[in-house]
Amino acid sequence: MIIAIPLCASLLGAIAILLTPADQPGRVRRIAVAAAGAALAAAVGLGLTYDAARGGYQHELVIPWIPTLGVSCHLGVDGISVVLTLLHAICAFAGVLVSYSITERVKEYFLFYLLLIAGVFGVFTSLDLFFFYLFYEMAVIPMFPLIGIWGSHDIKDYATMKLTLYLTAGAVLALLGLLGLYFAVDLRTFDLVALEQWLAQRPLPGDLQRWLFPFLLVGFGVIAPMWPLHSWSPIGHAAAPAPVSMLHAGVLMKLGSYAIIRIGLGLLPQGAYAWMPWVASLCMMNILYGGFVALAQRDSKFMVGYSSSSHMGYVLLGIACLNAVALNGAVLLMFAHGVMTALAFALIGHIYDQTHTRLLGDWGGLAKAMPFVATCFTIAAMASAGVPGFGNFVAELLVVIGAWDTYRWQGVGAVFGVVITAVYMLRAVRTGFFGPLPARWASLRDATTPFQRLPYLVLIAVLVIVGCWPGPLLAVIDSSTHSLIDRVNAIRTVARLDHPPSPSLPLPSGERGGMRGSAEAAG
Amino acid sequence: MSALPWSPMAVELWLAAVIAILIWYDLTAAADDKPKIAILAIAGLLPVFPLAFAHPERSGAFCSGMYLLDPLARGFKAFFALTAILVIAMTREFARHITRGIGELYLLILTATFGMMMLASAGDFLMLFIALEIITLSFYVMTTYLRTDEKSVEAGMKYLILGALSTGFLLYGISFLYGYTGSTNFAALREAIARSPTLPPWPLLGFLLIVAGIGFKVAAVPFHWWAPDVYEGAPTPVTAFLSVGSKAAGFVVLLRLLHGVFEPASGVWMGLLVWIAGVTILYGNLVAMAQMNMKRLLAYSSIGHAGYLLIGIAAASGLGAAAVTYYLGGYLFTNLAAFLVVIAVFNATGSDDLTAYAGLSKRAPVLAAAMFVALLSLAGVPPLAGFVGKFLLLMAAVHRGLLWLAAIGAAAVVISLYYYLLIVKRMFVDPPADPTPIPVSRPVRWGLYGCMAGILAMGIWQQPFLALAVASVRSLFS
Amino acid sequence: MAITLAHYLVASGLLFTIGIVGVITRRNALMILLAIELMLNAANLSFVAFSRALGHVTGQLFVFFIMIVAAAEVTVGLAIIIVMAKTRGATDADALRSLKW
Amino acid sequence: MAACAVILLAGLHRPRLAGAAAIAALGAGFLASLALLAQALGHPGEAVVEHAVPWIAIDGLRIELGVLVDPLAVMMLLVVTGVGSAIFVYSTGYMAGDPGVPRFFAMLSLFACSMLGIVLANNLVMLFIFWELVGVSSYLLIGFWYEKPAAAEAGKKAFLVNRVADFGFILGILLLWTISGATGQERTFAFTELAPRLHELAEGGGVAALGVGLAGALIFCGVLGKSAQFPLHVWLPDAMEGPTPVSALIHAATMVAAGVYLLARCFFLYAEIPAVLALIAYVGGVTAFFAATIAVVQHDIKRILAYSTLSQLGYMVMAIGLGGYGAGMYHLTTHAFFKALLFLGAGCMIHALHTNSIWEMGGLRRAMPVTSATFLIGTLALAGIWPLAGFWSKDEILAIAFHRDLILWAVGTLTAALTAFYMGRLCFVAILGPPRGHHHAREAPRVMTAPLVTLALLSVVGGFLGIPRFVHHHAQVHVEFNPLVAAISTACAIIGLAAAWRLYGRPSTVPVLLQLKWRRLYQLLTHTYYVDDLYRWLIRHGQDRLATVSALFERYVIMRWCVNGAAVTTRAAGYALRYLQTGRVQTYALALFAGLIAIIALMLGAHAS
Repeated sequence: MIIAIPLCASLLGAIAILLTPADQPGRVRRIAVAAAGAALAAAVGLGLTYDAARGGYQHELVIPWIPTLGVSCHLGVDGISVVLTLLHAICAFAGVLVSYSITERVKEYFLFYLLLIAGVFGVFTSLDLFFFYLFYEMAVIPMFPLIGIWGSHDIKDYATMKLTLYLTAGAVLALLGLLGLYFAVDLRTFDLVALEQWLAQRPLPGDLQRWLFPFLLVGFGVIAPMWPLHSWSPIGHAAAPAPVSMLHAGVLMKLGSYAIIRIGLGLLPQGAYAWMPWVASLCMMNILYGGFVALAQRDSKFMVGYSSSSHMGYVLLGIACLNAVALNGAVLLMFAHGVMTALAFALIGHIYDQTHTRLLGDWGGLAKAMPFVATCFTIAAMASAGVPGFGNFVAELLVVIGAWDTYRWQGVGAVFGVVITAVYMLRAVRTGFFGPLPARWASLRDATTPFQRLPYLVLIAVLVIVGCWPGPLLAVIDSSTHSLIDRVNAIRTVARLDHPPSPSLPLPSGERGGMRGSAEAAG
Repeated sequence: MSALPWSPMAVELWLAAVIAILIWYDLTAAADDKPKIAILAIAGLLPVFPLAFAHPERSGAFCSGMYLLDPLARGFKAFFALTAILVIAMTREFARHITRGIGELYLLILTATFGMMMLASAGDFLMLFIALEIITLSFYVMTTYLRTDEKSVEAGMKYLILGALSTGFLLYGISFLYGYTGSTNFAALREAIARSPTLPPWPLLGFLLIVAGIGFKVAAVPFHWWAPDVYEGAPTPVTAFLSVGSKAAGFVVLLRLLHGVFEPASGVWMGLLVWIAGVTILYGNLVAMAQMNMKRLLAYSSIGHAGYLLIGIAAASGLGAAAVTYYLGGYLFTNLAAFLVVIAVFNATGSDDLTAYAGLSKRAPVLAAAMFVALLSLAGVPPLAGFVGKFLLLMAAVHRGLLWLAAIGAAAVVISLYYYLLIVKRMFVDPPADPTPIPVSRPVRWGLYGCMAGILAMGIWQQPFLALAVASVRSLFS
Repeated sequence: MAITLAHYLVASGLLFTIGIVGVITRRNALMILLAIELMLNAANLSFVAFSRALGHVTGQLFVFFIMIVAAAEVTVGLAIIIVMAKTRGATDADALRSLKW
Repeated sequence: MAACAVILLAGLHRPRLAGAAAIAALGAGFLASLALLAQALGHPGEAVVEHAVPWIAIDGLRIELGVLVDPLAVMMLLVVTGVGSAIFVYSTGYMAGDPGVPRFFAMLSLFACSMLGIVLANNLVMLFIFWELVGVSSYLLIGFWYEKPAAAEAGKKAFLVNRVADFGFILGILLLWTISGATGQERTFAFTELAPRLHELAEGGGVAALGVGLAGALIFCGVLGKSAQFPLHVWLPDAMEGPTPVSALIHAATMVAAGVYLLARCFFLYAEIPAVLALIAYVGGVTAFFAATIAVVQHDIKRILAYSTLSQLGYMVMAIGLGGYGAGMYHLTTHAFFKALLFLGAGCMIHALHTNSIWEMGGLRRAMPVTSATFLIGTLALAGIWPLAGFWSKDEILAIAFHRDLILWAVGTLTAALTAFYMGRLCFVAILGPPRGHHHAREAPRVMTAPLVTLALLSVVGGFLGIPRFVHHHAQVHVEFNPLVAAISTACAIIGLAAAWRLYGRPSTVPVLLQLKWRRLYQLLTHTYYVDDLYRWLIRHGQDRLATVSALFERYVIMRWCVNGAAVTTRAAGYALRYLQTGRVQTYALALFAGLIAIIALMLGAHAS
């Protein structure tokens, strides 16, 4: 039952806020903190009680929902999603705390914020494709008002519309793929576990897999964000208020890569195998191109935004390698990057609230005025630049080591990407925080109270713990990635015989015949 | 006919009685009492629900096949009754703009509803024609009801000319089919078509003319021309009724004809319907983007929704039919909620322009919230009714391998989200031109709560509604 | 030369076409209504012809209903034209152009 | 045992304890090291401790956190903790009154911790981790006075240059890891496992040997950065913007030595690949000479020392490149003593005079007797004057060079002369010269001079420690003391000192004349051979231009054309289609009819065909 708590706590929180009068912002905030806190506690509990030795899906909870279509409310986590649930819980909790800086239309804000949180929890804990998709969309839509109302004035209209439409476009594309998958399997169920078991015994024909996979890849790749579909993301980050950017970059982007792992690799291994060379090349663009664009940014949030898309390139590379080490690295990086980027956006938000400018050049010397924030930002920059001692390093190391075996040149590119990251991150720290303090910023306030510092400290602590002692977390991740990769490889040994691993476009053949199921779904 | 006091036509008989009584009441009551007709009409509609679902074992064809009482008919009778209740409630809010004859407006709503219920049970072209004309004639009058308003009159005139034209098409098509089979009865027709499922030219011509006639009703491209102008010009409750009731009536006929009568010939018409559906979806949603008047925008969007519903028809499967039914159910709550807000805003601002919605969330949070939910449901966002409907429709399309149609439907979700979200932005982000709060009367408030509850229920707890939808369409395929 | 079903159908087709052309070309709303009546009568003609050829009366029954409905339609139509004449002072269909785009 | 020191120190930088705690910790580390030394002396030639715990253990990859203490590590431990302790003590005096003292000591401790980590690491990944942490802490320490733009820039530069170097390093590690699997065993990062396998592979020759060579070269990239070898030396002189104890600790005693240590640590690898060794030797030689020439024209006392450090590091690298594994480490140790001494001395002067320029100093012999005396000892040691530490270690290197490669020997000897010259210049101007400037110099407090004296003592006796025999590798080149070489180098040193005395010992116009005469050369040297400018040009025209182009591509091609273009096209389609709805009812009727006709024609056509 603990599995339902994160989802239910945030939904109930949203309902409670809906019923609270708008003139009691304090109560609204307390409800939100309580909901996020409960979710965090439950997520930690999930993580602690997850039995890594056993692996597989645990804490399962099945409620039949739409038997007519084969939909059930199937909740559960495996080693991958339990880690991501934990990530989300941490970011959400920190985000709610950071949201105390929101003073306008508090009730609406926290309502949408909790809905967003609930949606993401739903995605990470659902083991049913219908609910997976439902929560996925549900997580996208609250972004519109959250950015549209509370975002930065200069760009929010454009940014929020672009973000919402772009993500929805990806989602519906993925939906087509999911539906195709549903009808391709003679099981008529959306239950992921059932599908996995079924497909392990009777894999879909290779052509069909190669034909379905791009729908999922591109659809979910939009949010991942895979180059060149990333352009919604940096501006979305930039326009969003800090707590929303935190969730957006910290967690929302991970939905895409999670979906590719969970559905793409899990259900269509042969499709994944055929398409992954393309992904490995595209994510080079993410890493290097994204890095260079980040280098050219003058706006702190754009910079971190492009940096995020660059780092998600590592995640995609880790997935593309289709080996356990890299995939472990990818999942760990999802976790570590989520925490790190949430930290960065929270800090930028703290500064923006006071300076009302995001331009690094306008800041300058802020370390003097806000030493705590500057320290935290330096830590975030260091973590982002892959300095050991932080989770990002471990994760990126794993990705690179994994890539080294499969896509050596991409691995080299990825290592080079770390250098670029260091360049723009340190430039940002140098420009924004070091040097003499301009007189106009003399009155800026640091985060002084323990309550203000709490979210930052939580995030940093997580980064450091994972960086220094990744063993337990990796064990949890590995318990699931391993069997996943084994499944992919079982296919791959077969595939290697008839299809040489060249990045040639798989030809869609029999597109209709394959889709057309024999059984009627209803009627 | 049975010896029992219950008749298969109990619903229609009851409604006819109610109409008769209310005509008498309208003639005799004092002017101040006439608005009470609304309450009486609603009260008169309530018994329809138990009556429609009574004696489920006594379903079948009656009056030598003219009148069908099957789950589809029963379900849609309840649907139309619910629609009518909400439209009457809306009309009460709108009544202040109607100078004369408010009582008769309610009566016209009832007669149109009566026609719809007959239509849901039609088992013969004759019955279908008569029921359709009852509906259409009522709507001609209702559309023109704001007699001094140029727009209303223009809308009525346009609707009349184009409607009569389409009636001509319909009749001419029926005559060909009659000539081909020698019968106007659906069951007989189906047998005849099953004998030669490729449809020879004459009946094919007749079939196409009929599709044009019904396509007009549901506002499918290229028969949609009337819809934007009439929706914009008609009194808002009538627009709402047109967009929900009239459209649903058209789809009942399409279900009956295409999924029932012409089902054996589905190989002939599936391609046509796919094209019509695709073009309708794109046209409606694209042009809706360019609109500045809320009613006109909703008109184009309702063309788009007709296109979506046509996906389910084009899929020619049980899943498709169930999806159409489910979608219509969600559309009822969603669209009526939207029009209720339009009326409330019109009452406060005297305008249907999108600019009137600026800052609505500050002026009337309930209205803004309801509109928000309604628009998102129209766009197909979970966990709302519209999402499940679209999900089922796309499922039906993919199921039949109609990938391009599914892709168009998916793309149009994005387009529609764009213009719906622009309205959301106006309501929630833009500052209001006039910050005074808009008072929301209790009926409106509760009506909106009810609609939102319906939208959410159909979006979250899908199984009972889906089971109902599946059960209603099952008789079509047996 | 015997008048066959085909002749009736051709005649009805012509009638229908004339009706449509009338609807499209005539300015006056009254004339448009009349043109529509022509179309309905084309349908009537074809019903009656088929009824006769098939040898039963369903078609003729249909025609009765069509005539009734046509009458009702014209009634409503005329009423609307009157209102239109009152509000706009014209009965031209072309004048109806305030609702567009 | 020694791991305790690491953990203790790691714990330290969090609670921000003040200097005392840091010193106590490092002192404890020093004592522990001494204990290890005793143990190591008992078991010559063996690893004293090797202990590891798994850090990442997933299928296909095992990375451990482990400790490997062999004589090499013990020696390095002693240097780091010993010199480190002295510098820590000194810092309490030097940094007194600065508001950031806790931060300073926290970072200093972090640095020491990382350094010890490098020394103790038993595998390449762990070494890389601490290697990076050293980079981070040096970034933080160099940029300690973050309000000073130059300091902030210098910190950034140091980190980034090291980053570029580490790009090669990590690739080398990965390559080596891959190669280690070629023997059929599970791949490994651990030194003790790598060594025999590589030997086996190198014997086999072929592709594997090539790979080993490439890996060695790539790992050497890391050394280039950390030990500031040409062409990645540019960060070190700039790093002088940091507080002087930092310069002493990082840029003299430890951090830069890490590179040399790495070379020594991986000597088993290089022993198999002579070609790379030669490359290393020449890079070292070039750096030694090149840096020494630049040092001749510098004015900033710390920069002179920095270039001198570069030059001496060049010696060490050259030594190892020539196979003189022990000699390199020997020089590393002695250099740590006297260079730390020199930096700390320079720090005292700067502290007292508040200037860095040697032309504003002078006459310090009387004002600061202890500092001056120890500084002079350091100078002589650096110049390689018998019997001070520098003489023995430098001589050993030159002897090896003489034995192996005469060109490098010549370069080395010439550099020795230059070294003596620029150090002489420094001393004659700054200490022995007449007082200049307005500052009233005073001797530093005892807490600062005590370390000076200690280090001076070590600089004097350091030469008699038998380091090359203590650290030992079977493949190393060992050469007996060569009187000829020693005589030549000493002579060169004395010539250098004499030349400095001639030019700067008393007021003279000769330096200025020389500057004018060889203006080109002078400018080349003052601009440090334009290497910095070259990099700046590369960054501006390579990296930044690429970034700008990418950003423009992003903005125009992706955003404007693709994304916004699609959106605008769609919306335009909506606006265009809108005008189909003309408002004329008869147009509608016509369109409706036309549509119907079209459908009928299509359907009947399809039917007919």
